[in-house]
Order: sequence, then C-alpha cells, then structure tokens
Amino acid sequence: MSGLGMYGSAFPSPVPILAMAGGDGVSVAHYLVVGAILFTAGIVCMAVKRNALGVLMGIELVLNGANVNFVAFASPYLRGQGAVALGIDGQVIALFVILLAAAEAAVALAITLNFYNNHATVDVDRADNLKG
Amino acid sequence: MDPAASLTQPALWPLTAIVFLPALVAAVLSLPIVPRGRDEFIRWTTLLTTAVVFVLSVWMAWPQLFGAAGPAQFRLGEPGMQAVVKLPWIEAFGIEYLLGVDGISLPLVVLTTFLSMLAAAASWPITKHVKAYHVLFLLLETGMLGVFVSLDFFLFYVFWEVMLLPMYFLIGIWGGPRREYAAIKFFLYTLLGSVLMLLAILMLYFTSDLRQLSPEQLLASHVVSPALDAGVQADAVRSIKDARAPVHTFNLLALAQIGQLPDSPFAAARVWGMSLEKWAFLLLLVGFVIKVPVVPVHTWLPDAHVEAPTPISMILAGILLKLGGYGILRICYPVCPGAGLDFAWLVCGLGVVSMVYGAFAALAQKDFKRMVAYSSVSHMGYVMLGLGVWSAVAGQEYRWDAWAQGVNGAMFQMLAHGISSAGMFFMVGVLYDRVHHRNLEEFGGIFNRMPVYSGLAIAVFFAGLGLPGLCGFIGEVLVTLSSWNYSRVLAVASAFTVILTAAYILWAIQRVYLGAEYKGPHGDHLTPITPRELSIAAPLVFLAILFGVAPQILFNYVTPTVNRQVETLADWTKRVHDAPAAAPAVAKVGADSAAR
Amino acid sequence: MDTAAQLPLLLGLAWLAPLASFVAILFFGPRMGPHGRNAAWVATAAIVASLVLSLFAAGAWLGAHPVQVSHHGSGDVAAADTHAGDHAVDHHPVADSVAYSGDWYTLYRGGALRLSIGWYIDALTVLMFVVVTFIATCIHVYASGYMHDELHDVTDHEVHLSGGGHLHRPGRFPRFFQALSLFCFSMLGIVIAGNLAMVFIFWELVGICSWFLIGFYYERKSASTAANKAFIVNRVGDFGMLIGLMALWGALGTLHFADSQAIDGDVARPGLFSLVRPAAGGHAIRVPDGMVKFAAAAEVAKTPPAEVAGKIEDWRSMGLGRWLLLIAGVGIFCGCVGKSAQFPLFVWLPDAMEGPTPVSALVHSATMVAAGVYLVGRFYPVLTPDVLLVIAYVGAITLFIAATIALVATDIKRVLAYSTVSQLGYMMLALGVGGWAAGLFHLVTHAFFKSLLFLCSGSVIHACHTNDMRKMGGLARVMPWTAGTMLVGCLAIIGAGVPFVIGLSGYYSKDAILAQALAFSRANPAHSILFVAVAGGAFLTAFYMFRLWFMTFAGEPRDHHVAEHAHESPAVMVAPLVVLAVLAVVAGWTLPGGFGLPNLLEQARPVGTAEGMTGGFAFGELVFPAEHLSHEGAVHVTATLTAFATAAAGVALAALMYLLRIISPAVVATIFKPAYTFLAGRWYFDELYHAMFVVPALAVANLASGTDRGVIDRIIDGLAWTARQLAGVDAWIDRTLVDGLVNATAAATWNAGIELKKLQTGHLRQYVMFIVVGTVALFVLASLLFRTSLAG
Amino acid sequence: MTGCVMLAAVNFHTMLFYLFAILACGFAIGVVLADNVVRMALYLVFSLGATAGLFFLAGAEFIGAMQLMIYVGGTLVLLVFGVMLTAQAPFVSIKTSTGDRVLAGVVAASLLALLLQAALSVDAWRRPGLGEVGPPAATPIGTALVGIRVDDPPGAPAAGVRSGYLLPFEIVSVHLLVVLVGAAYLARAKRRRTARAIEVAASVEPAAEPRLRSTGAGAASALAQGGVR
Repeated sequence: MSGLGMYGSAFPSPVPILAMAGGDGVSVAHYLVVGAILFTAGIVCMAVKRNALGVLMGIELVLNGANVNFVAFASPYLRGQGAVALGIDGQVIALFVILLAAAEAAVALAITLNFYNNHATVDVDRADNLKG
Repeated sequence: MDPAASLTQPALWPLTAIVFLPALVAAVLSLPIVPRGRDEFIRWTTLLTTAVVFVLSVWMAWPQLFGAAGPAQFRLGEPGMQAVVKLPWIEAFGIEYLLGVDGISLPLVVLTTFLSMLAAAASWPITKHVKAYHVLFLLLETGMLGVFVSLDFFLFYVFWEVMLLPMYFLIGIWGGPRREYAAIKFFLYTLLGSVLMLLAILMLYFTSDLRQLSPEQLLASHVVSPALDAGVQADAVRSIKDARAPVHTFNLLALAQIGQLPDSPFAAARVWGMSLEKWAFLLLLVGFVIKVPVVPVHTWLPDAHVEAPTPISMILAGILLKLGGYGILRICYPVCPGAGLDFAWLVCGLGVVSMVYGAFAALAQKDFKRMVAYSSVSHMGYVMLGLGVWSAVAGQEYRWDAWAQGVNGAMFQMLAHGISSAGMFFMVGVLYDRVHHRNLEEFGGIFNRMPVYSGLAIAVFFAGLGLPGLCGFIGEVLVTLSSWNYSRVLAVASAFTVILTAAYILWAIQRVYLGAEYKGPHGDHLTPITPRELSIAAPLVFLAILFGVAPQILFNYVTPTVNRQVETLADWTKRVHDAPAAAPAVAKVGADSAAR
Repeated sequence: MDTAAQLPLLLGLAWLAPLASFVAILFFGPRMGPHGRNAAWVATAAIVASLVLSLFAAGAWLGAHPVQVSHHGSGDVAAADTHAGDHAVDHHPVADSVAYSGDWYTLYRGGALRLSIGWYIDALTVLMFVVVTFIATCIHVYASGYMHDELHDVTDHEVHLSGGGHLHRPGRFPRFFQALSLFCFSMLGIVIAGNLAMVFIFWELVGICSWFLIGFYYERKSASTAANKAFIVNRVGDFGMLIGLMALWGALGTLHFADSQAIDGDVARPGLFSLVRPAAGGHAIRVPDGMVKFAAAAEVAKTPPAEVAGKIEDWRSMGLGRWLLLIAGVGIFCGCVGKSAQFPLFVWLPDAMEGPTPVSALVHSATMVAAGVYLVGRFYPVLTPDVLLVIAYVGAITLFIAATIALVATDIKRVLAYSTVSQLGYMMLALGVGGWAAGLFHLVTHAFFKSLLFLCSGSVIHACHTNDMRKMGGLARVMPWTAGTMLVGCLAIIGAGVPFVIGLSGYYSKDAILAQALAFSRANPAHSILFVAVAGGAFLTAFYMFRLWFMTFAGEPRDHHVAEHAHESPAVMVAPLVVLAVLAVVAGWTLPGGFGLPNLLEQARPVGTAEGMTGGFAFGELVFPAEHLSHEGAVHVTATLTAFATAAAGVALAALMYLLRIISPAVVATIFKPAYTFLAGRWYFDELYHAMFVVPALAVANLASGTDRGVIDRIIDGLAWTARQLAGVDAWIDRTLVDGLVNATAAATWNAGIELKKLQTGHLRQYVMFIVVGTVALFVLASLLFRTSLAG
Repeated sequence: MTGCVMLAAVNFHTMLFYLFAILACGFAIGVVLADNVVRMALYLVFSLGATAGLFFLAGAEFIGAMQLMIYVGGTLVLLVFGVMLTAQAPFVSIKTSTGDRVLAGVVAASLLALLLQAALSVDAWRRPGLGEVGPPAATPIGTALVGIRVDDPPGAPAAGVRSGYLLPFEIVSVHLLVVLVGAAYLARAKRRRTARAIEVAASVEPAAEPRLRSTGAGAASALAQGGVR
C-alpha cells in the first residue's frame, strides 16, 4: 500500500493504470495486469456459471492468467536493468501448466460427462450430493 | 555379588521351591491345557503340591528325619537367621530377594505348609469353579509362605499383598450367602492395614542409613553376605561406609540393627512432635493388629469366617491371623524398640481387651462358626498380651526371662491356635457339609450320631479351651503367668478369661454334641465321618495332643531365637533406653544424624 | 536301689498305669469282649497295679522311715506331753519331714524360669497314693457290677424324646472305665505333683474327667448342664488359683515346692517352701525376698543395684510384699475352694450327683473333691496366718451351710453330697486353725467312710431305681449287707466311739479337729465361733446322717412298688462295701508301737508348722497353737466330750423324728416353714448365682456381640456408606461437571459441525466464492497485521 | 499531456501488446458474460489465442506455440466436444441469478483490486525491458526438458551444477498418460441412464437421505451417551 501511495505521488496520472504502466514500453506489470484480469475473469466465470463446462472454462482462464504471469516473469525483455528474470524456468513451468490444464480438462470433461450421464444435466447446482 | 556364586547359595532352591512351587503349579493349572472339567485331577494336583511343599518344609525343619543335615537345613539351637538366600532384585532401591528362616518363622512355615495341605484335602466339597479355586488357593499359600520367609521389607510387603487378593476372591466367590459383604469387609480392613504399613515401610526406608552400622552388624544382618570372601566383604563394607549419601535399606535385619543403635535415626527423627519410631510402630501395629485381629478392628473376622468355605476358614484362622503376631514380633519390636517399650501398654491392653471381649462375644453367638471365630479373637488376644509383656521391666531388673516367657508363650499360642482353630473350623465344616446350617440351637445329639467325629471334635474344642495335655494350655498359661509382672490388672483380666472360655466352649459342646436328639433339619444326613475327613481331623488332634504333652518339640525351635531377641532388647533397654547419663548424648547424636 | 530313686519310679509307674488303661480303652475299648465287657478288667487291672505299686512304695517308705513310736499319737496324751518338752530346743530335725523331689521332664524353660513335670514325695504323697488307689480299686470292682446295664442297649427313662417315648441307645460300658482310668491318672498326678504348675495341669484334668463322668448320661440335659456347671464353677476357682500362681511366679520365678536340683545345665534353685520358710530363719514363715522386691519395685528402681540386697530386710520389716504372699495364698486356696466345693463355690457338687454313683463315690466324695484339701495341706508352709484364717472361716461357713441343707434334702445322694461338702468344710476349717495333721487325717478317714456311704447309697439306688428317700424305708430287711455297712459308715462319719477308749475312724479324726478348733478358739477368743461351728456341725452331721439311715433302712416301706423290687446287690458290689466298712472302722486306729495314720502324717508335716504360729496383719494378731498342744488333757477331754455329746444328741433327735416318730418332721417343717423353705431351696444359691453372675455374663456377652454388630459394624458400614456417598457425589461431579464439560464440548463441536455443514453446500460456485473471499481476506489481514508490502 | 505521453510511448511492440491484452481480457470478460455455452467456448478460444500472442510478445515463442497447439488446439477441442455432447437445449444456457452475478462481481472486483495492487506495488516490475526480442528459446527449453541446461539459470552457483527438467518432464508425461487413461475410463460408455431412470432415482434418494441423517444423529447421540457413561 505504501508503495502505491509513494508511486502515486511521483507519477500523477488521470488514467492510473496506464500511468502506472509507465510510458516507456511494456513492463512486467502490464502483463501482470492482464494476468490479473484473466484470473479474475476465470474466477468470476467459475463463480457464476451453472453449466459445468462454463466452470471448466473459468478454470482454463484462471490457469491462463497464471501462465501469463509466469511467462512475464520469465521474459528477460520485460525486466528493467539489473533485474533477474526467471529465464526458461518460468517458461517451463508455464509449459507444465499448459500440460496440466490439458490433462485437467480431459479429466474434468470425463467427470462432467459422467455427471451428465448420471444426472442428465450439467448444472453444477444440481451436483450437491456432497452437501453437508 | 557374583551371580554364579549367588546361585549356588545352598538354601536358594529349597526355600524358593517352598515359597514358589505352589505359585508355579497354580500358573500351570491356570493354563488352558488343563481342562476345566477335570476336577479330580486338579484337586489331586493341588493336594500333591501342598504335600510336596510340606515335605520340603519338614525336610528343612527336621533334617534328622532325612539323614544328615545339609547346609540348607535348619540347625536346632542356633538362634540366628539360617538358610539365608540373598539375590539382588531391584538394585536401584536396594531391594533384594532376601529370604531366611529362624526359630520364629520356621515353625510358622511348617504350620502353614501343614495346614495348607489339610485345607487342600478339605477342599474336596468345593464344586464351583474348581480350577479357579485351586489356583487361588495355591497362590494364597505362596503369599503366606513368602511373608514368613522374606527378610526384605519390600518383599514382605509384596507377599503380604499377594496373599490378600486370593483371599478376597476365595471368600467372595466360594463363600456363603453374604460372601460379598464379608469379602469386601475383609479386603477393606486389611487393605487399610496394608496402606498404613506401606507408609511405615517408606518412613523407615528413607530414614535408615546403613553407614551407621558397624562392619560386624552389616555382616550379621546379611547386608553384606557373610558367605563372601573376606576381601569381597571388606570391599562391600567399605563401599557402604564411604558412601556420600545415606544408604537406605529394606533389609529387616539391618533395620532392626539400626533401630537398636544408641543413636537410632528412627528415634531421633521427629514427625509432628512424635518420634518417627513411634509413628512407624503405630502404623505397623495397626496394620498387624487388623490381621490378628484385636478389638475393635476385629469385626471382619466373624463375617469372613462365617462366609468363607471351610478350608478357607481353616487357613484364615490357622495362618492368616498369625501373620499379624509374626509381624509384630519380627518387625515392630526389633525395629522400633523404644516405641515398643512406650506402647507396651497399648499392645497388652489391646490383647486383654480382645481376650475378654472376644470371649464374651463368643458366649452370645448363636452361629457355631461365628462362635469359633470369636474364640479366635479371644485366643489371639493371648498372643498380643504375650508379645506386649515383652517390654515389661521390673524396677531396675531387666528380667528378660520373664519377658521371654511371654513371647515364647505367644509364639506357642500362635502355633497351638493354628492347630486348634483350624481343627475347630474344620469340625464345624464337617457338620455344615451335612446339615447346611450352623445354628447352635438346632444341633444336639451329634455324639450319638457321629461318635468318632464327636470325639475328635471335643478333643479339638478342649484344645481351644486350654485344657492341659492339649496344645492350647501351654501358650495360655505361659502368657498369663508372664503378664503379672507387667500389670496386675491385665493379669487378672486375662486369668478371668479362662472362666469365659470354659463357659462358651462347654456350652457349645453341650448344645451341639451332647443331648438326646438332633433338633435341626436334614437329620438323616448325619452320616459318620468319612475317611477323608478323618485323615484331616486325626492329624490335627494328634498334633494338638502332641504339642500339649511335649511342648518342647516346638520350644526347641522357638526358644533360642526368641530368647536371644529378647535378651538383646533387654540389653538395649538397659544400654540405651534407661541409661540416664547417655540420654543427652543420644539426643545430640540423633539430632546430628537427623541434620545430616 | 535307694528310696530316693525307688519311690519316684514306683509311684510314677503307679501314676501312669491308669493312663495306659485309658489309652488302651480309648482305642480298643469297644473291641474288648462283647460290648467292651473286658474294659472293666483292663481298668481294674491297671488300678490294682497302681495299688500294688503304691503299696510297694509305702513299704519302701516305711522301710526307710519307720513310723516312730513316740510321736504325737492322737490317743497318746502322755507321749505328747513328754514330747512337748523338748520341742523348744528341738527344731525338728530334717529327717523328721523327709521329702523327695525331682523333675521328670521340662515343659518350658527360659532363663531361670522352668515349668516341669516332676515329683514331690513325702509320707503324705505315699499315703494319698495308697488311699486313692485303694478306694479306686474298690470302686472299679463295684462299678463293674453297678454299670452292667451299659453292657447292652439301654433305655434311658429320664430322657423324653420329642416324639414321645424314651431314649434307646447302645450301652457305653468301656467309655465309663476309660474316663475312670483317666481320672485316676489325673488324680494321682495331683498327688505326686512336684510343683504348682503340675498341680494346676492335673487340677484341670481331673476337672475335665469330672466333666466326662458327671456328663456320662449326656443325653440328659440335667447331666450335661451339671457337668458344665461343675467345670465352669471349678474354673472360677481356677481363676483365683491362676492369680495365686501368677503372684508366686511373677515374684519368685518358681512354682516348685522343693528346692530343685541342678539338671540340664540349670543351677539348683530354692523351691517355694524354702523361700517362704528359709532354714536360716528356723523355718519361720516370712515374706520371701522376691516378693519384697516385687512389692518395693518403686524403691528398687531408686536404689543402686548393689544396695538392693542390703535394703530388703528394711522393706520386709515395713511389711512390703506381705499382701503379695496373702494374695498368693488366698489365690491358691481359691482353686481349692472350687475343687473342694467350699463356700461360695460349693453349688456344683450336689448337681454333680447326676453322674453314676461310683463316680460320686470316687470322684465327688473321696478323692477329687479332697484334692483341694490335699493341696492346702501340701501348700501349707506358704500359707500365712491371715490366709489360714480365711480358710478356717470359709470351712466353717461351708460346713454350716451344707449341713443345714442336708437336713432337709430328700435325695439320698444329695444328702451325701451335702454331707461331703460339710465334711470338706471340716477339713478346711481344721487346716485353717492350724490342725494340719487333723485336717489331712480327716481327709483320709473321710475318703473311706464317704466312699462307703456312697457305694451303699448306690446299692440302694441300684435296688430301688430311685434316689428319693421318701419312697424308701425298711430296706434293712431286704438289704442287710448294705444296711449294715451303711450303718458303719454313718457311725464313722459322726465320729462314734467310746470316749477315750476306742472308736471308728471318724472318731479320731473328728476329735482331732474339734480339739484343734478348741485350742484355736481359746488362743483367739475373737474367733471362738469357729469351735461353735465345728461342734454344731457335729450335731447336724449326726442328725442328717441318721435321718438318712432311718428313712432308708428302718421302719416300714413307704412305697411298696419300690420295696417289692428291692433286692440285695450282687457280691461284686457288696464285697467293696465290706472292705471299705472295715477300713472305715479301723483307719483311725494307731497300733501298739505307734503305727497309724496320725504318726505317718506327722512324718510329712511341713517343717516349721509344728510349733504353732503367730502373726497376721490383715485380720489382727492371730495365734495358731501348735497342733500337739491340742492333745493335751484340758483341750482334748473337752473336745472329745463335746464331740460325743453333740453326735449323740444328733442321733437321738434323728431317732426321735424318724425312727421312733415321736416328733413329726412334717410338723417341724410347718412350724419352721420359712427356714424349711429356705433350706429346701438350698439357700437359693443357685438362683442367686444365676442372677448375679450368669445373667449379667450373658447380658455382657450380648452387649459385646451387639456392640460388634450395632456399633463397630455400624461404624464400619457407616464409613463405607459415607465413602459410597462421597463416591456418589464424585460420580455426580464426574457425570455432570466433567462429563458435562466433555459432552458440552462434544455437543458444541457437533453443533458447530452441523452449522458448518451448511457451508458445505455442495455448490461448486459457492466454494469458489469462499476461496476468493478467503484469499482476499487473508491478504487484507496479513497486510493489516504485518504491515508489509504484499509482494516484495 | 497525457495523450502525448501515451503516443510517445507507443511503438510496435507496445501496440501489439495492448492489442493482445485487450483481446485476451475482452474475450475473457466475454466468456464471463456470455450465457450460451457455445459462445463461451468461442470467446475462450479467442482469449486463449490472444494470450498466446502475449506470450510471443514476451519472447516465449515456444510457450506461445504450445499455448496455441495444446490449449487452443487440444483442450478447447475437448471442451467443444463436451459442449456438443451435452448441448441439449435446456443446458446450452443456464441462467445464473442476478444476485449471484452481483455478488460474484463484487468479490471479483475486490480480488482484482488486490491482484492489481500486488502487480503494481513492486517498483522493479514496472521498469520496461530492452524492448527487443531475442532469439527463440525453443532450443534451451528442449534441452532443459531432457536434462541439459544450455542457458544460465539465475543464481546458478557454479558451472556444471546444472539441472534440467528431465524428471518433471517424465512425471508430466506419465501424468498425462494416467490422465488420459483415467479420462477414458471415466468417460467410457456405461449403462446409460435415461432421464426417466434418473427421475426415479431422484425420487428414491430422499428416502435414503433421512436414513443417513438418522444414522448420523444416532452416532451423535451414541457419542453423547458414551460421554455420559
């Protein structure tokens, strides 16, 4: 919080986000903002979709948002001087995440199909067998 | 001690066998390999075991019967502890497997094995849970024998408790209609005594200091085994003497030596304004007199006896009651001589009160067994009185022979009562087995129906009456005669008891055995005595007569030990207790040792 | 073999022979011939063997110690006179009273104390052996006839069964002789006993034999009750005796009569006699050192040990210890009171007549009850003047009470029983007034004539099957032998004789008693009542004995049913009667040459008692005249005449009332109705004792028993109850508080779970929301709390 | 002034970034807002594609390619299959209540605020980099995945101690295999229940539920009693 205040006083700007991103090129923070938006969108998607597939899509979005962050941190081009990038470590993690997402999607889809087979619906609100 | 050498102690296996053989057999019997249904086998095994133990104890007590005397056997006339077995047990606290017999304990051991054998034979009518009964019975025997032979206070206590539990179950399961009440009463009473005793044991243990003893005393009390080489002995003695902290001990002999020191730590330490010696004495005394029992802590006895099955009554009256007297003789007095002297009035008074009260109470009983139980209270009062007059000092004359007479009389009375009371309870049991009641008012005419039995029974009851020529007489007359020097009042009261004793026993005989006809139920069951019963009753009667006619048989064992103990304590009285000049010095030294 | 070794052997064997018989009959009795008939022979053989051995012993004794001619023979006044002269200088040479003593074996020994079985043999012992075995022999023979009923099945008409009818039981002939043998053994044990402990042992044993014999018909409640009564009353006496024993033992450490030899490594120790009458003091009685020290324990404690010995004389002169000696004497005498049925413990003896008549004759008249007298005689040296006075008065009271009761008794055996009590009172009185020889002399003569009387009464009962004299009468015709011998007995007991010439045995012994009582009364006028008692007793004796004889044998039969069945007893029963009758006549005679009981007894006279005694502190100064002085003319003549006159008066009165029937007994009874009732009620002693002792004892017993149940047990149960209540409270605390807490926690958790379960909606979307909210909240919280930048 | 700054800052790289960022974010929001599941899938494809573009811009060409291949090509095809398999009329668009939406919006807004604050709070992250795109990183990744590092990992202690991703690679491979097998197992054709059968099951189920409940209550009461005991 203190950082925000401090920054705000140094760079007064009517469009805070853009101002925060700075004018001299794209930085990690820009990517992080995109990742945050994707992440949040995924979360909202998971929260509001009653269709199981919608939920799955929300998950994909969340994972994607995370991936954006990893890639951003991995990139040496987005970092300021002297900063250390994650390098290919970040990329590899992103790669794994993608793979995991694929696997997860497969399993989730299988579960969804099973659910559909058993309940003849994909409405997650009907899937309350585990209700306490 | 070298473990190999310790296992070659001559008395190790004989004494251990005497004590633990019953427990071993009990353990085997309790295994599932012995089928529960084979009652006859179990009974015979038990009888055989008790017989073997009896023979072993006789082997130990009467070597001449078996040829030349071995080192583990008893040498008549030697007052000291013999056949000592010493093995380390819980070394952290100096607790040892320390056994031994002397003239006080050996006759009681033989009595125990003998009565156990007879009681095992008397257990034939027990038909309920035969296996469990005999297992408990054998355990009980181990407990009793262990108490008599253990010289380590802790071991003593362990055996004391071991004895308690089987008895509880034997009364509580195989007893009469109110068995649970009786068993719990017995258990609570004796447990109370045990707890107080434990307290005293710990008091003594933590106050004791072996460093105060001389090398000779250490050897004499078997703290350092006299069987060791001289060099090893010296090392052991030095290690004790050089110890920085007090060396506590549970060794009864050593505790006695410490208690009789001029600067006894027991006498010096004070608890709530009274010397620790007195506290210990009182606590132990309460523990022991409950067992004896004396009025007013005797009421467990009639109930326990009335409810207990016949063989258990025999054991209870014949042996268990002796444990109290034995404890007082073996522990209370030697370890706490000063307190013993100061509380002699208490011991004697309790004894006489028990005698008179028990006799009166016996007079009022309608239940045959209850009457016999009260007679035990009365008779054990003699034991207390005899032990109590131990402390009598007439003027400046330390007439140890008068004291010794009382103690010898008490010892004899214990043994004689072991015979006669066991016999009496057995005789009552024989009748009870037939007609299933004990109401004195509903007997009569038994003499004509069962002449042999009645003859034996009357003989046994006369032994209880203290008739000369039977075992009851010697102890009573010795105790009574010795009591005069202590207190005229108590002596007269004790002499008065002979009237009451005659009254209640003769009255009972008249109501049960004499008369024209049997008045109670099941008259047709009054069959003559069976050979099995005869083989139990006849040895008791025989011994009652033998000990009455030839008391020296027992006195040969008892007297040397008792006399030496009494002489030692008489000397102690002169040397320590009544030495006026030494008194301040004693107090000072005592204070010093307490400060240490 | 010298006498010292011979006598213990002979008498010891004589003592043990009945024991052997007892053991044999005990084990083999029922197998001794049909119904154990031969048991009688075994027992009789044993007692005869005893008699023979005793006679041998007597012979050996007399061989070694011939009875001197010129002793204080009872009839020889002149000799007594001449002898009296040298008494002042002659302190009775030791040879004068020889006694052998020793121990057979030791029961207990600890330090200086020793209880043992031993012997003390003097002329009295030997005499008693002969008397006891002789009478016992007679009675064994008699009983083998009398008890023949027991040889087959018996129907006891006195026992009524609940189903109606009488008890039918097998006979127990052997058991009778078994008990009789045991009794003889025990009785001889008392006689030969070398110390008081042994006396006490056999004292108890004769008591139990008496119990067996009185209770022989144990099916009869009266018999078993009488047996118990006898034993318990005797135990009351033994209570006193024990106190006496304790007083002696506690202070002196010995109960031996004589000095003991050094045996078994034990040193020789002085016996009671020489402690109380040390030779150094001319055998005069004095409080022994031990008792002085005992009484002066407080002083002793203050005195340096070295000076104690020197101060004993001072303490003695202060009178310390004399009470102890008095207690010892009176205590021992208490035992004798019980055994010899003296006042106040005489109540058991009449009841003891429940036993078979031979038992009454042997045990309850001649021997056992005489044991008390014997013991007083034996213990005589230790008895102080005060004790003797107590003895004298007890004897006097006894003889008077018993004689009065005998006046009105109608049961023939009870009359004899009371007569026995009365005669025992005589003996006690004689001993109490210093007549040592007189008392023991009477003991011997009485043994003969009283056993004779009892056997005669047994013969009568045997013939009539009843004890009630009111149903008898005129039996002299059908039972001449019995009547004749009984007359001899009666004459003997009343002391009949031609004054100063000759008489039956009782004449001599009773004369001696009267003379001594008179001498004592003259020396101590305050106690002259004693002589009155003796004289009055003589009158009463004569009256009731002849009342008995007249009622039984003289006149006409009162009950024809009884008279018709009456018959003379068989020879086996009559023979002992005759033998005893002869002895009842001659036992008192002193043969020319001085051989006679009195002189024999004089040999056994305890040293120091011949001179008389003065002393006493509790009842004032007493003077006991020397016994030989009573044979002097003045005393002797008065006594003899008094005795004759009173006896004659008694016989005359009896004759007037019962033979000639000039005075009607019924009228007399009516006139003196209160007195008669009182006497017929036997002074109500039984009722008194029942109320005074039995009832309170039972009350105390019930109190004790009730205390156990009502107080001690209730306290214990109360404690247990309290413990249970406390446990209940504890359990309640456990359940409500501890468990409650636990349960409440559980319930809270449960409820929380139930509540939280609602969060577990199963709705995926909500979970997502929770996650997000949770994450945000966590971050916000972390940043608030830790005040750090969220990243970096 | 602000516009000048923005314009001055605009270059090709920046522009592309903004383009893809807006596309990615916009279609992501589209996924959120769309009701029809088919549209959602379509928007998602676009969003993911745009993200791949971002990856390219960040110099992670290999990842971007993978993003396109696996995600857009594989995963989404899978999703579309799922949509098609379940896309019966009632389920194509399931309405969410407005309340849920509002609540989700509020929560999401707070989360977004949090994330943005975190993203922007670190100074160094806002420093733009060189603005150049280096050589493709596919080779180092490939070698790293087989255990050989040719690049300099950050903070590597010394040459020679370089670890690759062979093990994770293998694990992921196996994982994928397992997942595929598992998916196949789960999705295999079982006894197909008709809607009718499902209705019956649903009517039976409530009967079973109380039993379960009562069992739970019974256990609870048993526990309570045990405590009492």
